[in-house]
Amino acid sequence: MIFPKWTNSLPLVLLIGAGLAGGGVAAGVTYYLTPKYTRAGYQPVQPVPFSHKIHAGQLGVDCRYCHNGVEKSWFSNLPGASTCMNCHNQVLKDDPRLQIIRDSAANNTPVPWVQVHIVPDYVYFNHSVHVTRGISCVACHGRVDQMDEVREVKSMSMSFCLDCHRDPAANIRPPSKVTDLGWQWSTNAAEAEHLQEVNGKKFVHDWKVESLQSCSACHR
Amino acid sequence: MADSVTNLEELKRLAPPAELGRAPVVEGNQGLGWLTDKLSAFAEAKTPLWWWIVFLPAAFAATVIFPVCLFYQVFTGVGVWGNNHPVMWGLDIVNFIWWVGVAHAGTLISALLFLTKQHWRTTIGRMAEAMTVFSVMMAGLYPAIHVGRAWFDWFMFPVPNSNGLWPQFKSPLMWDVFAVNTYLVVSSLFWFMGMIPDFAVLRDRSTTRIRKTIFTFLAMGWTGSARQWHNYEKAYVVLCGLCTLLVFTVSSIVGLDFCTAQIAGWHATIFPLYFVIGAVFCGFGMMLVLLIPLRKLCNLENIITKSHIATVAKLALVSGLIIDYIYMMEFFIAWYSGDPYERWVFGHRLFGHTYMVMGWILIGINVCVTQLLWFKKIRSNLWALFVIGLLINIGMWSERFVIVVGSLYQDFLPANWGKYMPTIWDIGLYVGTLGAFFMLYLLFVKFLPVIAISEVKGVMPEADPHHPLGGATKGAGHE
Amino acid sequence: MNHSPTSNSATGKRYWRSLDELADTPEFKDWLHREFPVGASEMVEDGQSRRNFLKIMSASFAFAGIATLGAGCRRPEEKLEPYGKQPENYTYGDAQYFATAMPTRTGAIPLVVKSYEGRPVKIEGNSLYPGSNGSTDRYAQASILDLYDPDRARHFKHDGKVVSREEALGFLDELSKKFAAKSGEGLAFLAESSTSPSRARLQKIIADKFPKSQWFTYDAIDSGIHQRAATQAFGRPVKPVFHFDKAKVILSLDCDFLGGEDDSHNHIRKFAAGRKAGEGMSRLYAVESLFTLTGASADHRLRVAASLIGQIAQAISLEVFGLTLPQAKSAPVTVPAGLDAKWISECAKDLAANPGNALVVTGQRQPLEVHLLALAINSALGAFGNTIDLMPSSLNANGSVYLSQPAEIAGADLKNLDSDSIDTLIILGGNPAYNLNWSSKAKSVVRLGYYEDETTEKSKWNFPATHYLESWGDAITSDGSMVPVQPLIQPLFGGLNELEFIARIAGESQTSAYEIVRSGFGDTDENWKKFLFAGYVQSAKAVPTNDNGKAIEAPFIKSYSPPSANGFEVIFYRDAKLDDGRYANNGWMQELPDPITKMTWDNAVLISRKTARDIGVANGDIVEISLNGKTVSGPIWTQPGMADYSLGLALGYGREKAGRVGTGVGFNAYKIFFGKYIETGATIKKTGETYTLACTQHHWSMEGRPAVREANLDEFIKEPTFAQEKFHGVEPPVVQSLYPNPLDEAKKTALHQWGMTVDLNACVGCGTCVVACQSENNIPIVGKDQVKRGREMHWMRIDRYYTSDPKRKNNPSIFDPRSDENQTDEKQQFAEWIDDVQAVNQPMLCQQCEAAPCESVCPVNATVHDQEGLNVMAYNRCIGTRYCSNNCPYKVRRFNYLDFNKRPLTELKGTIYSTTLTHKTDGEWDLLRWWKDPNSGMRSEDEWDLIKLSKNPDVTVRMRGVMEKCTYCTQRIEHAKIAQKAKAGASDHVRLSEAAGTVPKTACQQACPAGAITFGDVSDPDSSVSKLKLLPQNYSVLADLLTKPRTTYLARIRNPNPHMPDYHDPFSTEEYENGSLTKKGTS
Amino acid sequence: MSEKLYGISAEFDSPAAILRAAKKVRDAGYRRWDAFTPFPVHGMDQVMQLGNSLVGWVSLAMGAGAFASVVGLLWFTNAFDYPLIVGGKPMFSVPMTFVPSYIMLIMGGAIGALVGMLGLNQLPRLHHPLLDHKRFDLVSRDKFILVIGAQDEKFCATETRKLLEGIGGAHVALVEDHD
Repeated sequence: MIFPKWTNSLPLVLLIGAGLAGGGVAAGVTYYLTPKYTRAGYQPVQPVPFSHKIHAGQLGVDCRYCHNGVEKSWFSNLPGASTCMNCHNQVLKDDPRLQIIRDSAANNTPVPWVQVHIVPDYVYFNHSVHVTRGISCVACHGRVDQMDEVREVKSMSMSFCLDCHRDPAANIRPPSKVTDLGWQWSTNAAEAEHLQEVNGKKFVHDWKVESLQSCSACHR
Repeated sequence: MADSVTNLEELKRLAPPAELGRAPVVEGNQGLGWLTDKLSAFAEAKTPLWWWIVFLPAAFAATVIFPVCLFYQVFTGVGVWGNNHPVMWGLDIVNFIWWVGVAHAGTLISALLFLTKQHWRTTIGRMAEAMTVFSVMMAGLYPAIHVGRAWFDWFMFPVPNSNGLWPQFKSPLMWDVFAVNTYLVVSSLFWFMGMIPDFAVLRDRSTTRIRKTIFTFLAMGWTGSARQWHNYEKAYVVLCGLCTLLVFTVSSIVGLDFCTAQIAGWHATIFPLYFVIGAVFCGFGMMLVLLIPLRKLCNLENIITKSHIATVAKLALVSGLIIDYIYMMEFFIAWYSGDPYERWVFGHRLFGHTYMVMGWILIGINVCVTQLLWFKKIRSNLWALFVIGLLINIGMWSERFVIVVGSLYQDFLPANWGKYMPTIWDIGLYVGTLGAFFMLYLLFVKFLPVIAISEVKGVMPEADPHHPLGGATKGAGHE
Repeated sequence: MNHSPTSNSATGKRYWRSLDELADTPEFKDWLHREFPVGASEMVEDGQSRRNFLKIMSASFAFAGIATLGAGCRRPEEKLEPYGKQPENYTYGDAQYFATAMPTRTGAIPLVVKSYEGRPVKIEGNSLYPGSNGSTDRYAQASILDLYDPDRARHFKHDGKVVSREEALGFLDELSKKFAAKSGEGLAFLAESSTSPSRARLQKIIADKFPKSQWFTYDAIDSGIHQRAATQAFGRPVKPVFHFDKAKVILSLDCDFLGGEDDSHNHIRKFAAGRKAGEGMSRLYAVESLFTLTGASADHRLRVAASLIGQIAQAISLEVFGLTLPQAKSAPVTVPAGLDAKWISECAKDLAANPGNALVVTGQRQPLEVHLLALAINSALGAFGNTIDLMPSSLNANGSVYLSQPAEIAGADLKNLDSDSIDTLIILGGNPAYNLNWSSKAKSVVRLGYYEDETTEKSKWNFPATHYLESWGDAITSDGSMVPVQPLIQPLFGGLNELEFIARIAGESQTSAYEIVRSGFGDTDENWKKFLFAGYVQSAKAVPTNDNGKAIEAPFIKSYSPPSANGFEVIFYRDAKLDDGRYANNGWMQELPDPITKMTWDNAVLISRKTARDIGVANGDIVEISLNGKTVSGPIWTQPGMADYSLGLALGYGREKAGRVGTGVGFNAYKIFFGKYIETGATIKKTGETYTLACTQHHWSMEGRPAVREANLDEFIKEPTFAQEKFHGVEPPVVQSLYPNPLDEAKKTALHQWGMTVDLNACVGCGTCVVACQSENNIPIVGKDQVKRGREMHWMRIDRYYTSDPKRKNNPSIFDPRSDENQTDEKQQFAEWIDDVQAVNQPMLCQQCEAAPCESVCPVNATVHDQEGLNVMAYNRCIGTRYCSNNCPYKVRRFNYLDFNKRPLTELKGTIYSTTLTHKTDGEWDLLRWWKDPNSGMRSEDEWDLIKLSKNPDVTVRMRGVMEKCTYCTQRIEHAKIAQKAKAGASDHVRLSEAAGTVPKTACQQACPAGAITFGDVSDPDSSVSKLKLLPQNYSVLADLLTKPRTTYLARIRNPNPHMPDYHDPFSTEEYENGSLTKKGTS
Repeated sequence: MSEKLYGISAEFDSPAAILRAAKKVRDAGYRRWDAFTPFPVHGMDQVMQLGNSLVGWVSLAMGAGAFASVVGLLWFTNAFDYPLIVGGKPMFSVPMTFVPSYIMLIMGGAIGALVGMLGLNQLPRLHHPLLDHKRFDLVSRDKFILVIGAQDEKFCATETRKLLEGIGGAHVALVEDHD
């Protein structure tokens, strides 16, 4: 006899195995073969241990103090070292950790910050229009004011963008509050949610906020 | 007890007089045992020389020319081909349609003729199905690799992804994706299921352990019990039904690629039918090309009898005539519609100076040569049929060329007009697929049952319990 | 145009300084050490810039899966490197606009240049400039590519060896001292003509300081003749400015004022203004030998050898003056044989009938006497002050502009060029070794040049020149106002400014070009800033000094014998793309189809059908032309409408040392050029060789199809809606779609609906839009071989059809094999109908169909409609099935058959397609390079870096295997919308409105001199595009396919003179009516 | 290795013969028996009262399932999850849906037929006691074997053997089931 009796159970085993494998492949494809910009959790080491937690959180420096281009440009610029020195020529003036900053300010060598949030080249995200129209930094960057080292918290994938573009009302808030990352409509969660819904709809209507889902909105 | 009769004289005596029945499916039948030996002989015999002579070049084309052309294209760009602007599709799509066409006769023969209880099909069905499976493989390849960024083909499958994007199902190309995949899956499992009982035969006959292991595995424990046959027959009928639908669906969908487009020369409601018949016609041509040598080389002359070949020829004639009618209609409608663009395109198919050669090859073969099949002399002359089979394939290839290129190179605005000339890489890829096809086919011929053994046995008089040869006692009818 | 406030405060200068600051960094020294471009490397290295560098689709996403599996989550680390010192009031990522100007031979084109991070990316005309519509010409659009040309001269060289900048400048100072000592003895300058007041002043200084020095001026293409003729006729330095808008009847005597003449974009603008469809549109008679853009726009065209045009002018003058003309008595004036005297007399009558509204213009290639005669006629017709203004060609304050030496009489001077008396010859620009048959005996030749070209080899010292976008300067526009030339970027290769170069030789203390221009300008800093900001000064504008009716002594023109098979006439003309050869290394220009022949990457011997038949040649046969003992060989091209026995040779090709793009393209007609643009007595000989020419349009005839629709003025007035009524191809009125179009639903909520009209009556087919589109949208060049294969990438093309009297076409039935002369692209050149043709132009770009055939066939949703009616294309989603292009009736989609953006320049002309599998770049295997950096191309680093600099960051750079197309410059639309929304903030003022000037212009629209293209919001009834679409002559191409295009066309109106012998309906209309195909309408 | 009795086999020479035998066996009241033949013997399923095969239903079910799920897929992807304006055509319509769902119906049905056949026949089953039976190899050639299973309650080694011999079975033999 070539095949012993136990082989009769083989087909079943194979069937289950194949099912699992297939599922695995599908999952793999879904994750890997899609543009690999679903990178939540990325946290590179920065040349200077700058803490947003201290500056934005505890000291309450407004985002726009350093990222001053964010309302004018598609790009939320990084401050030149000169901006840092505005304070740090008094505060911690000879802290070794700030050496790079001082050098940069002195002889105009750029500080090699590592970029955290990146979208592919063929995506044209524009900060100014989002910020001025009441989409808060927190919507995409999370509670940066609570991070010591900046970390990517949202996936930044296309579907992530789409979620908000399909329902702007869920994230829109008074433009005055965009840089107030912790801001809520109310301390009471339930009420806040309700107000967000009501006012969100109102803003979207009053400001003629478009729910852009066609290619041209982001790809050129 | 009436012992079953096995000697030749007795057979002759008991066989129904010719005028009562059709010509026997198998000539010189000497009983089931003899039949079994004969049918499984080739798969068991030592590999003959001619097989190597054909196999090696085919294998070379398949394993060297094919990958080279493929990778060069994928890593360099579609630009290595002759495709241009306005002729965005060239040999890539021409060959795609052509291969799909070749596939069709296989399914038609094995499925449709089964439903219509054509016993003679049992002898050539298996070969036809194999032809189908392999040529669909070749066909399916082209849409996958003719795109500019083949590594993104998966965009065409509804895979959930972080882009939140889906395929666009209004596109006939999407329908193609479905159609071709379905055709591949269905035709191959139809082919495989048909072979299960024959695997059992080879299993039981196998002498070496390795053969026994392989065929035991392939036969999947087929015992030929009445219960198994019971479900098997049912499944087979269902599959035949579905395959018959496929014959008419797949090419129709390929036709939709063109008739849903706006280009003059494509934009015609006749296309689905046109493509189906064209495919079948082309397929019968290929059948002739494959059967005529193989029946000789595999020593199956009295299984695949001349009358079977002749019948294939008749079918080719019929489909050919329908094609000719469609040509007439196309030209007539083009003229009758009064649409200047239609008129221009069709006028230029025959008088267009640039591609009129292809146009006249098409007419010369598909219209004129086909008519030869009216004559019994031709139909019974294997050499003639073989040549005609070859010609039909060429004719149908040129038809696809005329349709694809001939409609694109001169479209609506004269400023866009251009020309198309395939490059060495276009041709190389085609040669590669041809090689792959024949390589696979030869492997099939060598190692698998080329004839549906149990099916053939099933239609022998010995298989009929109410026939004397089936062991029925005199005058025994149904009790 | 939107000047950012920053540029207002300090204008280019501040920015220029800020780059200086950056240039002090250690990196800078490093680059300098590597002799690497300063400005460029600054931007290549500066990470922050790179973010906005170019948006390139790289294959990395392609194999993302593999990459990920292979090397874990593989993500190249992106650096963000801010400026150490934040530049004042400058927002990173904002485009900045600076006013400058591009100097031309006889004027300058006022420009506004868009720049990102100090990197000029797009050139537009300065719409603030009085009278300008913000348009430019082809050359200005393409000139930005020269700035980033990897083959530019990069080094100071002495005897072919690289020397340091300091050393080279030191040499100049010695030179200055040396010749100052012997008051310029043996010093000579060879310069091209220029209108720069600053240069004129320096020239004066030179003349004073080195009295014995010589100053030669040489232009291979001499546009100064209008000025010289007028000056001679009026006895004072004046220069005619033609007002085609004011003229009712225009006669062009071999004058291609819409194409080959200098300042053509202004002529086109004015001409179009005078051709508004309807009563009072002007009429144009063209008498010419070549088939030019002017001839294509003419209502009546007389095909005659160029050498006979003087006689025709004379015949016309007779009609105009009656027999008052002195020489009329002295010698009989004959109309050249074979010409219709009625044509000439009726034309002349028409002129005479419109005193004060008539205008006669003479081509710059015609001899001086014809110009003088034409001036006399104009004077008699009362043109001066009306259709012509005489501008003083000497200027206020800033010293006079020296007249350019006329080429033909410059011979005397130019002989001295070879004299032994010259010790040192200073060459300022130009390329005499190529376009002036010149062999210098000068002991040393010092050359300031933009390229390392033919002349470089003959020079002892070579100084790299700066691009006009890199240097300070000034110029006088053709209508006489002063414009600044201000830099937008540090000289990429540390080149030397012409002014500084001269100043150093002159031994001036002040050698900074900026200071020279500034001090020359004088005036207050306030006005200076205004000047730089606005880009011109009204105050300095010259006023016309006309004295009309001045009897001008008209010369008598002796009659030539017409050219024949034993004595051909040769016409040397300025190429529509390479000019005199200066753009030979400019890929955009090489690939731009010639406006008439549609030829790319070549010049040819233009010849008429009859002539070709007589000497038994066909297109592509190489012939050898002998003239005055010199010979040149080139391929034949049968040109419809060409005068018999005239050979048209484009100058500027056949460069032996132009660079990777231009070297060896075409043949060098200068070999038989001796300063006269019209030569007779040439002989021609077949060589038996053949050659393939690459045209972008193979088929000449429109085959009676109603793509372009025309009518004569009178008929148009009778039946204004002819374009829709007369021609079939009207949208069938009651076609009810089975399903509603979801776009109609979207329209209800969308803010805008974009649409466009193209006025075929205004378009002359100059091709400026094509280059503008290429520049704006990062469209790659593909090379001759690929063009031959029909794979050029232009999103916008100009279809040019030749139409002819159907009676002259042989049997047009398509079922008749004899009709092939009408059909095949090979045989059409032999067809008799092409002798006297009309030409029609049709700019063809994506029609943005509301029911787009391309969309429904795309399997992956790569091309869909957005809510504002744009047919958008997501390149990064495209997999390249090419089905969309098959299904596009207009064939306006273009496919990246190869990785055109990453192909090395060296492969442009070859037929080899490098594959990453085998190709090596900088000695490294491409697959490996790709693995390291997915953006890496197959181009060596320095080349690739410069190409990257030239790309517009607002548009994705497409990779191989994707389809691309026009989307009405969606990037500009989005920019405008975003700006508006950002401005609106928490309000609903989000809609762009034409009234408020917030609606963007498409690149083609902005560049079009004729203003033929109008883009805007069709949902806004007050927008100009909506109004145009209401015009009766508005129609959409192939409307019967029910694609519902958003781009529609305004039919072309011709205005022929009923009394003329060749008066008839537009040929296209006759062809349509007699067309064998269109007897029946489409169903 | 354990030896278990699987049944008793008898061999016949013609379809008619085994058909006659089968009738007798049935009449003798046996349940768990089967006839092994090189090809489906006409009338055998009536004799064995197999009734109508379920394969058809399996196939139909899977076909219909495929059809429905594809319609659902098309609606979800193109009309619900991410509706985009394409060629001025509706997001969801019969013409666009029919072709793919119809073709997938065929795919589903075909797979259903094969799966159904295998399932109902409990295939693949690589180990079968008969495969060891020395004369069983002839079944796939030209012999016809009838086996009465040992699990049959009427089964009795001697009686059954007698019966089989009685109805003309040759080479009557015990079939064992080795592991």
